[in-house]
Amino acid sequence: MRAGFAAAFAIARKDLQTELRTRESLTASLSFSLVILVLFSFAFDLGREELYAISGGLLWLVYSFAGALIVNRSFARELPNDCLDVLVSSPAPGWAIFLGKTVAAFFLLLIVELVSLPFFGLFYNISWWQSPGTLLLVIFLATWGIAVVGVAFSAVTVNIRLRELMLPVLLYPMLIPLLLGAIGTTTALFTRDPEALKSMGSSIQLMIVFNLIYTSLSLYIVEFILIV
Amino acid sequence: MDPIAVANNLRFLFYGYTAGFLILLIFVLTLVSRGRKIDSELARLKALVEDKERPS
Amino acid sequence: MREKLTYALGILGTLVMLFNLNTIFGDLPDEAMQGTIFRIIFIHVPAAINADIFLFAALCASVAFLAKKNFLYDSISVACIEVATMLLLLNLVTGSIWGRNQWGIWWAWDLRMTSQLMCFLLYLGYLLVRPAIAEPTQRATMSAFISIFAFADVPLVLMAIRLPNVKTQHPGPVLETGNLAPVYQGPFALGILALFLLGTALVLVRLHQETSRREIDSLRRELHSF
Amino acid sequence: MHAVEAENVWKYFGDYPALRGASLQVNKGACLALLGRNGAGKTTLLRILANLSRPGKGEVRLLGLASHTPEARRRIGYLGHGIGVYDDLSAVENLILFGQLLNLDNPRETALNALERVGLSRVKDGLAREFSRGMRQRLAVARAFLHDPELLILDEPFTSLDDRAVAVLQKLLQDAQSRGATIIMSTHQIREAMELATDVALLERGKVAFAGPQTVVMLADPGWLYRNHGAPE
Repeated sequence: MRAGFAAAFAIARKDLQTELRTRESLTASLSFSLVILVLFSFAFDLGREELYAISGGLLWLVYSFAGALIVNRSFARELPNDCLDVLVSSPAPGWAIFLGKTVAAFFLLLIVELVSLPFFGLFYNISWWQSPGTLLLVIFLATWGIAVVGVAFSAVTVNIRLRELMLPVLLYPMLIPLLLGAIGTTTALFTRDPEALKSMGSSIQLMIVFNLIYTSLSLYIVEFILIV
Repeated sequence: MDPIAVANNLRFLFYGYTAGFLILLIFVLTLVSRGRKIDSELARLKALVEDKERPS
Repeated sequence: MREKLTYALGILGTLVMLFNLNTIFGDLPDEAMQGTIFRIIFIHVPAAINADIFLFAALCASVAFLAKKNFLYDSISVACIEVATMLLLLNLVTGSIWGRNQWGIWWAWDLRMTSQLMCFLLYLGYLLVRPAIAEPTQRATMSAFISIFAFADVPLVLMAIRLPNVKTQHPGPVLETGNLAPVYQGPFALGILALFLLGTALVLVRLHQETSRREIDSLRRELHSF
Repeated sequence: MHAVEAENVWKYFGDYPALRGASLQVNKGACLALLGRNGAGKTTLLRILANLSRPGKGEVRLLGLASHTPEARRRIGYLGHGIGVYDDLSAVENLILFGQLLNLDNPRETALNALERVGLSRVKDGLAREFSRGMRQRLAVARAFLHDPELLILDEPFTSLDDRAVAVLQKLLQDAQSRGATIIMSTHQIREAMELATDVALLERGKVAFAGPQTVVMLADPGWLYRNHGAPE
């Protein structure tokens, strides 16, 4: 168990290190999310009220697009030189490999999100900093969910044709419950609507349940898909 | 209920059942055509393998 | 034997369906509120119920495949999911037509419709990804994984769309609450049975095709090896 | 106790059996050359031994342990077709990472020692991406031998190596043999394999057609094995 966590930590550090060195998916994801933010501002011509009403949806649409780009690289990064074979044949258990990669994807996505958040506020004139603690909690929960399901599907799709297209096809429908929860809470936090703020608890509960189910399910099943 | 609504209802009922059975029918037809394709492919490959295993 | 069973199930299903249609259109009284259009529920609801039955069967088969690595389970899983996805589409389309008549709109983002659409999309993803995986063992393993993930998502979708800001228009459930008048119960049950028999026949057909396809895969390998 | 015991191993790709009841015993300290034509199942068998693939039927024990246990995997070294090092990590970072995965006590020191052994100390901080082909291969060899494994599983180790890497690999294999490690390597280049091998096994159509100690006859006439134990062409 302890050896597993050590291996997971080593893999997470390796993923972050190589990604920060090459910035392959990080720059792509970051610039993509900024482009979408700009595009949306052209697409919708909205008043202040309406903008606040869709703000949560807007933000999480951008984040989930960025997330797909990040997790797509997660297992694909192991393809050159057959590095995945070496990871799998090492004593590190499957769940440790998965956990390490998920933690790395989580932090990478978090970087993209935290950088693009001020731009979101700037472009759309939305005051997002009113309850930073709760917002951060929501971002943490939803980002973990995207990372877990995304990395799991990254492992599933790593060897298939049209990987870049197949991953979103699987990922987005699967993320709907999580995104619905995240959008609801985020909108409530931006609009400060007392009704919505009161009902935020059930959304957060839903996200926690989602994360618990998929984290445990993935950790348990991943051994079966890594070693076919 | 007024007669227009009744006629309307009947029309949509017809649409509903037609659409339902059409979906079933299309599914069955694609299944059949796919089955044919698979069968012919199987026969072709079996012949190829037999050809290969025959000592030449 | 298998072929006979398939035909028997198919014919039996069709007969039950025809008998049932005769009752539905011939003998049943109109429902007080909706008029004649209510008759759509005899195909709309059975489709949904049967879809859920087949999806559950696919889940069990997927778990069994991961545990036992027997390709029969993989074939059962894909056959069931394909039939279930077709039934979900049938359910969505008939529901949409009913909604156009009763609500005046084709689509409302309400609880049951949304959840059903998500369910449909999830399994559509499964069916799209499957052919993209070339190696049969890998294909079967990944498919089992996706099927388990998708099934776990369904209760969550149900929870998600019950969040306070989602409204509902769909009629309440008729089965659990006993709101279905006794005259309608017989045809309703027969509707479920008919689609179940037909669906099982289609699953059997699909199962046979999947076996042939595996044979094709192995013949191809045979040709390329040695 | 054998170093490797594979009992009636079957592996299916779909319905197609790539391995059809392959059984193999390798004594401790032996160096087995696994021969066979392309498609006979060499890579499949080695991948099962390295726990990269699960057998459909049958049982595999390595060093007396079930092959999928971390204890067994900690004691094997695997070198497959790919070199298995990260292009964007430096040589020493690569080896430290694998040392951590192997749960070594002192990954850094072990990594530096391993680089010394393959002659890469001077470029230890260079990224693997910037290495020449031969240097990358030596790094891969260092990775496989990092923890002085008791069992080495090498899939076609000599095929794409340059002269210097071959020399390094042969030196390391001899060292491993002298400290009592067991080696299994697949190859279809018989001459090369015979130099190091003590034992020979021949895979034909997913079955072990012959297994036994290497003899003078085989050394003198590499085609002998195929003619006498292989399936007809």
